[in-house]
Amino acid sequence: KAEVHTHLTNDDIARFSRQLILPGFGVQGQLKLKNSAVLIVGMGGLGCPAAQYLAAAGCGRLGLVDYDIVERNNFHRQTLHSEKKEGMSKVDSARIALLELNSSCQIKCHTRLLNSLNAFSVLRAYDVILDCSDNVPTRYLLNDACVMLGKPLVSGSALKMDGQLTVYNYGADGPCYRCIYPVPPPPEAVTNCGDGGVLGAITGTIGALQALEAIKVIVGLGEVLAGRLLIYDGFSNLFRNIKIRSKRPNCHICSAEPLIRDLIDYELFCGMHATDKDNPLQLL
Amino acid sequence: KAEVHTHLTNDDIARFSRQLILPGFGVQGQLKLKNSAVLIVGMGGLGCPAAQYLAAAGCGRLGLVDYDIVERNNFHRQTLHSEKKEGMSKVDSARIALLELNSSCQIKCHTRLLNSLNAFSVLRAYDVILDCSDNVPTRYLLNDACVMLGKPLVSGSALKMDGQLTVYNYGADGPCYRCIYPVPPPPEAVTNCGDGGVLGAITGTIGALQALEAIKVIVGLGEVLAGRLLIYDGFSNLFRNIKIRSKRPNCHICSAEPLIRDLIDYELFCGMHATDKDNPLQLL
Amino acid sequence: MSAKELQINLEFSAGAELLFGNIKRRKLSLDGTVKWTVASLLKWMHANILTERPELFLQGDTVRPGILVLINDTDWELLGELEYELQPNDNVLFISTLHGG
Amino acid sequence: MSAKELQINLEFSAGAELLFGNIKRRKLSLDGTVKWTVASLLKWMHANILTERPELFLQGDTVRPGILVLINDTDWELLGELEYELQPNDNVLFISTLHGG
Ligand SMILES: [Zn+2]
Ligand SMILES: [Zn+2]
Repeated sequence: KAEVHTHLTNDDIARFSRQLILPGFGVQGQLKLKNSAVLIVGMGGLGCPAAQYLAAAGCGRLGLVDYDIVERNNFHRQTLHSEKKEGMSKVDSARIALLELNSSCQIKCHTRLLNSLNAFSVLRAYDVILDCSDNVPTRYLLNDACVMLGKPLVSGSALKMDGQLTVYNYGADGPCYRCIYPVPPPPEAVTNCGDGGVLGAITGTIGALQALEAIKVIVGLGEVLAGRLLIYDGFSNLFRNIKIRSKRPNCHICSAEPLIRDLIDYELFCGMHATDKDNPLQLL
Repeated sequence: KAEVHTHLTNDDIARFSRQLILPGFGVQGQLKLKNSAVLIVGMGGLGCPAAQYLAAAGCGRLGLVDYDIVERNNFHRQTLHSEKKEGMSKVDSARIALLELNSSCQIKCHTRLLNSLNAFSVLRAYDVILDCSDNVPTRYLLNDACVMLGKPLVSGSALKMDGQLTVYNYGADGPCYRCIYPVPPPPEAVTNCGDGGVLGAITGTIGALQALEAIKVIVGLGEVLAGRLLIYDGFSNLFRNIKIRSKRPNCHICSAEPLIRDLIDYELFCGMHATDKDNPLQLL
Repeated sequence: MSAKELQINLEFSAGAELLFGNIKRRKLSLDGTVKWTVASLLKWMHANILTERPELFLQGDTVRPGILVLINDTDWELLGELEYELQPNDNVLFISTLHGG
Repeated sequence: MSAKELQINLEFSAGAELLFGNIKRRKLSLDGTVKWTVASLLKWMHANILTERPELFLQGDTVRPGILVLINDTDWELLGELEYELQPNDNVLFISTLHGG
């Protein structure tokens, strides 16, 4: 069990002075961050900036999940992975870069693909989960696990020059991913970043905003983006704030009487593999 | 004079594959980036992410301007500066970090405070200028120099949990900074990040968006944010797209018959020092 | 031009435009003498402007899973979904859900 | 409540709210029997809701340099500035310019 910090060091105060002085932040806000644990699922285009800004802001513990290794075609957007780290596991690469930014951040590496067997044991130790993943089954898995564990899920996504952001499972009325998307999309309608491409500045923007929402959740600052969807069109540089539904009364997972009471096989449910590299699951 | 690249290497194609395939980008877009030179003024909260995403995207030449050194209270938002580089000049620190991300990016360090005597010689070699500065005199200086040299100016700013972004001096009708702000604000109305604080995720978002707009300008992609102002309220996570005026017909600097034909003393004009560290200029 | 028209704006975002000739914004003038719901709009879109594989937009009578419908920037679920009756100058936005990172 | 009121929305952004009791959004009901311009609105704001140093908001009859005025998300310069006549449900937004990085 992690030590609970009850005060800031002089070094903390010097280091975070320009964040501490924000209205509604203060020493208490910084302490909450220092005592917080955030899990970031996916150390790609979204996970890199999200982790960077959480570590820099003084988040005490970060968990990083990714089974993949650093490849050359990651460099244009995954800015924690330097050229020298090609071939290294992404979580190890990210950990090295994050500790250079803030050596007092405790970073735990989960070098694995999340699935319904290991998700609870990985997620349980964290206060807030960031969905920086790149595929549909992982998004449903994270949602269901977060609902069952009662943890807020800061969900970002990006493709080409578009980005989307919202916070699921937050507050009394905040919907979950299944409230909005009860049925997974047909596999042939899903484009991944490998096939569709993506600009690094888009993932950078959405990832930084995910860090911001996580900080707001932890510190209790501002209006969290729950029940609202931010959509970004980088081609025109247009942001829109969309009001989405509250909890769906008959949601299979977050309603009072859920139909789903255990994690399921999400690859089967979605008919897709839990990676961004593959074609649809061959069901027969 | 810089070499003009007429083709991409196999390594370029492998590295940038997921950016190349974007509609409207392609090999020609990547070549334009490779042949481009971008100047980033200010290696602080905005300049760090902007430089990071420009280097990662394959911008051929980056110029970095900052006279300052890395301090402890920078770490929470200036994510190119690692702990070990405390005390180093910010441009040298940033250069090391950027070369680790993309060793083929040519990076020139301008370790100085820009002023009306040196601005032309520094700016002339670049195609696009990013205003990532932290004070009013530098914003007017960069604007006037960009207008006189005919270069687009991607202007970002941030304070507390707010951010603003626009592109000045772009296209036939695009306004300049003076079109919008003909008169500088009273010094007592200006809050800097030292006094007001700022969250790193806010500067991270605006800085990444500055990189995106620079890429769009260079590649000729999408609708550039000229004549429009993006305002961001991170407290509520609300973005707004504001239509601002076109060129002001009687603008002192960008109109057909400008009153100002040479750079002036911007500290005197604004009654403020060109740093974020000081009180108003003592005029008497 | 008919005496009575119902003007609405259609928008597509995050890839949904690729199914509609890659046009992100359209102004429609519909026959204003009849009542238009989102259900009848979807039928009209299928017949008139859907250029790519219809199964990537429609499933049965409604949009396929993974496409959000927003009317004046509000989730159509809050407004009656298919039964919502279109009003003059309504803005109907179709957003593809993104899954990449 | 008067028989005729002019309802408008005021908004403040990027620090301008600090001069107005730190409230970012207000609904105003103005006397609808007279004509209201932005000029008269500024006078009303000064008299009624400006809580901090007025010189950080006003200079002479207009807003001080460095504050942008947007009416329905459009620069007031495009709409006649001080002379613009307020319409029912107009949204008037005051933005402080940021200079930090
Ligand atoms: Zn639900
Ligand atoms: Zn001008």
